[in-house]
Amino acid sequence: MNINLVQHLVLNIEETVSIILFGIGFTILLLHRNLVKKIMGMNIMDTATYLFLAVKGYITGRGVPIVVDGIQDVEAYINPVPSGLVLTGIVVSVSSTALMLALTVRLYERYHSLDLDEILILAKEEEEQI
Amino acid sequence: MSRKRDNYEESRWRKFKSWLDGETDLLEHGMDAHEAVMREEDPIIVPAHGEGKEILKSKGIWRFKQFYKVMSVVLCLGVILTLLWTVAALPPRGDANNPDNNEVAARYIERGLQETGAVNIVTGMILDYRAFDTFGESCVLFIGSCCVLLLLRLDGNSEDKELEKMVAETNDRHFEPKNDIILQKCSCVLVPVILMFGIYIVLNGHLSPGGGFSGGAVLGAGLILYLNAFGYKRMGKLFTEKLYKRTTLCALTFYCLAKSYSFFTGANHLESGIPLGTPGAILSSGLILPLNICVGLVVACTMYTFYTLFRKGGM
Amino acid sequence: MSFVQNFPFFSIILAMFSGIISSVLSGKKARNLTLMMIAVTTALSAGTLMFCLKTGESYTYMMGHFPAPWGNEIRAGVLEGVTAVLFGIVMFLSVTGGLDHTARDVEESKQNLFYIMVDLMLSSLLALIYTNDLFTAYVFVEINTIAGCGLIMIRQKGRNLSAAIRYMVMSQLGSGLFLIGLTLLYDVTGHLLMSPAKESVELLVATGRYRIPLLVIMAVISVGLAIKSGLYPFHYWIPDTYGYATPTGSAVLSGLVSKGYIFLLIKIFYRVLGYDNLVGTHMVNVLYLFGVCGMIMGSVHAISETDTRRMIAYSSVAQIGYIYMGIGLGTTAGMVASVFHIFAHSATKALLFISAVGLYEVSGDRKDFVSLRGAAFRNPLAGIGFSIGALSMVGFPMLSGFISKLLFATSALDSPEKMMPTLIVLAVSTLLNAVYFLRLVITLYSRRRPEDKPLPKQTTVRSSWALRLAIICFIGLNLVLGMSSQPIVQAITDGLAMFD
Amino acid sequence: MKLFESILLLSLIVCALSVAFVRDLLTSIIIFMSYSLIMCIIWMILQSPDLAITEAAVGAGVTSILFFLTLKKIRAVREEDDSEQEKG
Repeated sequence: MNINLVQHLVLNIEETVSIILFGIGFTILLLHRNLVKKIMGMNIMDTATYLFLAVKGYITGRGVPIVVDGIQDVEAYINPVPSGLVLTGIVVSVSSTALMLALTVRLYERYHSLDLDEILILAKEEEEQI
Repeated sequence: MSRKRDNYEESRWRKFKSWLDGETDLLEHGMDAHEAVMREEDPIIVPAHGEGKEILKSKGIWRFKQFYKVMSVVLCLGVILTLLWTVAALPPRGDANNPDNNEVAARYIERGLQETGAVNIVTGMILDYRAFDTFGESCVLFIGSCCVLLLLRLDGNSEDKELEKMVAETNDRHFEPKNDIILQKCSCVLVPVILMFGIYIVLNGHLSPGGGFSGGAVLGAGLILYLNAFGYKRMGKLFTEKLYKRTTLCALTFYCLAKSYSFFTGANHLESGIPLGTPGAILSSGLILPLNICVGLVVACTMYTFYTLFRKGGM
Repeated sequence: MSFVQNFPFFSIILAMFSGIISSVLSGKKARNLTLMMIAVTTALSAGTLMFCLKTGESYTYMMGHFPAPWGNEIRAGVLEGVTAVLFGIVMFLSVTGGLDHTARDVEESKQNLFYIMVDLMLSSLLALIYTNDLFTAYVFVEINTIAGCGLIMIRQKGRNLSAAIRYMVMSQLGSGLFLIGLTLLYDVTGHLLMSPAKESVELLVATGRYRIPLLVIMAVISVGLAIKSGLYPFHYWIPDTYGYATPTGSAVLSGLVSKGYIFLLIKIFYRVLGYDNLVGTHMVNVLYLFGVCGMIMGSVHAISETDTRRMIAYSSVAQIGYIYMGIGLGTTAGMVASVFHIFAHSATKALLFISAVGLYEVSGDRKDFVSLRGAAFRNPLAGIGFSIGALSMVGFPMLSGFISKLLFATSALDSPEKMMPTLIVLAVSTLLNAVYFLRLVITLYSRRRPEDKPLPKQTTVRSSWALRLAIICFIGLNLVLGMSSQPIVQAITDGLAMFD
Repeated sequence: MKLFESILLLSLIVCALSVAFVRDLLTSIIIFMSYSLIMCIIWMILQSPDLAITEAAVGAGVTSILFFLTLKKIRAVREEDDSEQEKG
């Protein structure tokens, strides 16, 4: 059972790697105190999911999903659905990255810190003084 | 005895009264250490650089943080291991008999060319079969740029703001290479090539890899390079905020109307009446080409705007 | 095909389109456009609801020229109709109630951006309600998140910005988990549309294949959406987020945004994963446990708050606990109670946030208890509104909260092993609710003491007509939900039956 | 090909880990950029050029530019701070 599991993980190396990357990104997003790093973690997490999707669409020995010479046989092309989903996903993650970076810039201008915990404390104190 | 009891009652009652009046906390020690310790700390007068760090080091918070960290690490490891365990049970990679290679993908491949007119199956899929998702995606980009605008645009209404704007501009120039001749000559060669490449990617979205989004990003990169080489003055003649707003508005409105038309006719089983053309020609595949151009324009403008907003809070 | 069937699609597109147009309008015009759009959208949803009630069945609507497993689709039924109408009303009243605060708190040149956020928020909520496709749901969840973030940070105070970044971080964690859940689901079923995906899931359950992935998919999707809606262990961002936004922002965020995610979760449970499968795998018990913890802990946190806005926000944590507890009961009756509580809570919480604004106005814009003492005498209507909201949260008869508590209690009777804990927790939570809400109400209705600090500004400001109208309408909505709950509960039951 | 792909995948993990542990922000941004580029090559190997071109233009291009700009802003504020401290 155990050997089976490891064997499967090695054979599906891309999936394994993408899950590990997802975990790394998730951990950075949750735990790293630096905001810029957090945002990078978010990007790593998202791209890991996209890698996972892309691997799922791949079929050994088949080609790019662009019709060549009028061949419209299923046997000739990989699954186009995951590619489409990933394209949509990439745009979504760019938008949230830009938004979070803009927030980071504003927060740094205000509190001169990139540490989220520190920022939260400083913001609280600022509020109490008013 | 009774006296003691009185005191006891009194203190409880007082506590309750003061809590009712909203002056203190009924549960004086707070429920979570995080909040409670913060309340105990002396207020720090100026929130200046680095001072928050000392608070973080105080003991209670430190202990809470350690606990929190350990728990989070356990959680993350749990997530990774569970997902790995799941992956081991998933269908193998690259097998043609996997559940996801079903009739859906088969139809996109087999009949996509006839139904959408796009040679690039992926483009045909995202802009025709699953166009609602893609429309949502452009809206994400739109609202993202609105949020960045909201955060970073400096509005020159009051004097204060004018000053801020000037400071932002001087700060910005501080790092900007001014009239660097090497940069200018290089970008003279590079910018046209980059822009041509971007336009090529946008226009050939239905024929070759790429499409509105990637082409738009390349176009945006070209504009950013031009801006860096020649500065805001020259760029200002070419590209203003008004132009940005109008372009985005027109492109998104066209996108919205065109897709509404196609959704409406589709759902009501009407003929859309848009010719698909010969597959493979540049003017083919119905709405996909104009939609790609719209998306390309929006993306190029948005990327350039992101850049200028981050640099100096305006266009 | 009847023309009415186009209405859900029209309402989504209309909301988006007015958002796009608002980007070039001035603040005032954008405001009028938004109010008009929300009214029209609500009317369209009402039309859809009437149509579904008349025909007695749901229908799917093709988005494009391609039928089910190939093209996008939306779906409308009784439950979707009711939810859309109610969300529309709450949105309209929240925007109306916060009009002058929006005008005051938001910079002149950024007013139209605020209304863009409101427009796109409504459109994404409608899309989450009507969607029949998982990936569409993901895209609109993201729009919802970003629009919510925009609503928080429209007031550019330090606290808002820090709350916004915290909110974004938590939301992105939730989105990441949700997306990986969708990916895994796509991998084992090969479908993204809900109906074919459900067929595949049923087949997999029947044959016993991919048992582990299915279990993990259920867990990951539930946790992802639970993080985004602020279920108890993941609630840390809620008080800041709800507490410091503009009044409209707070009302919309606490009343609608988290409810949109929960509605999506319920839809996924019923229409994709199969609620019976969830009950079979005991996944619901975990949700039940978290919900119960949230009910108690949210209230305990609320008791120790001295800032009214944060108190109301913590009370949201408790109420979201109620909803998840109902989902976790594992019976249809529990689900009906949860959906009814979604409605009751969005109406009541928005009423609390909006009428609290009336009270702050007459207390020099202070939010602590001491300054608010006697505020109900200074602004009677807001005082009444707040008291009614508080009583409804506590579960006073004739108000909406009472009905939902009644429904929770009766549904608990059906499941033997969860009956006792549910009833005990309901009683304890009601007691705690009463403690902190009545404390505030008593404060509002007690005379100012001589030793109190004088209020800084003039304290007899008359609230604007918009605020008063909104409070009156919200009170009316609460009474309607509380007194004529029978047709609504019936509609929810029918709607849930149509989900299968 | 399998070997090449494995090396790329391994370097992805290395990049992701070093993003977390490298102290200097500029370095970590550059590492992140290379992460995106490696990802783009892997997508090319997986026969999805659409994704590769988008990731190259967006992940390695625009996102990294935005990160650089953020860093620049932060540096500007930091220098302002330092100069003020010197004056004070």
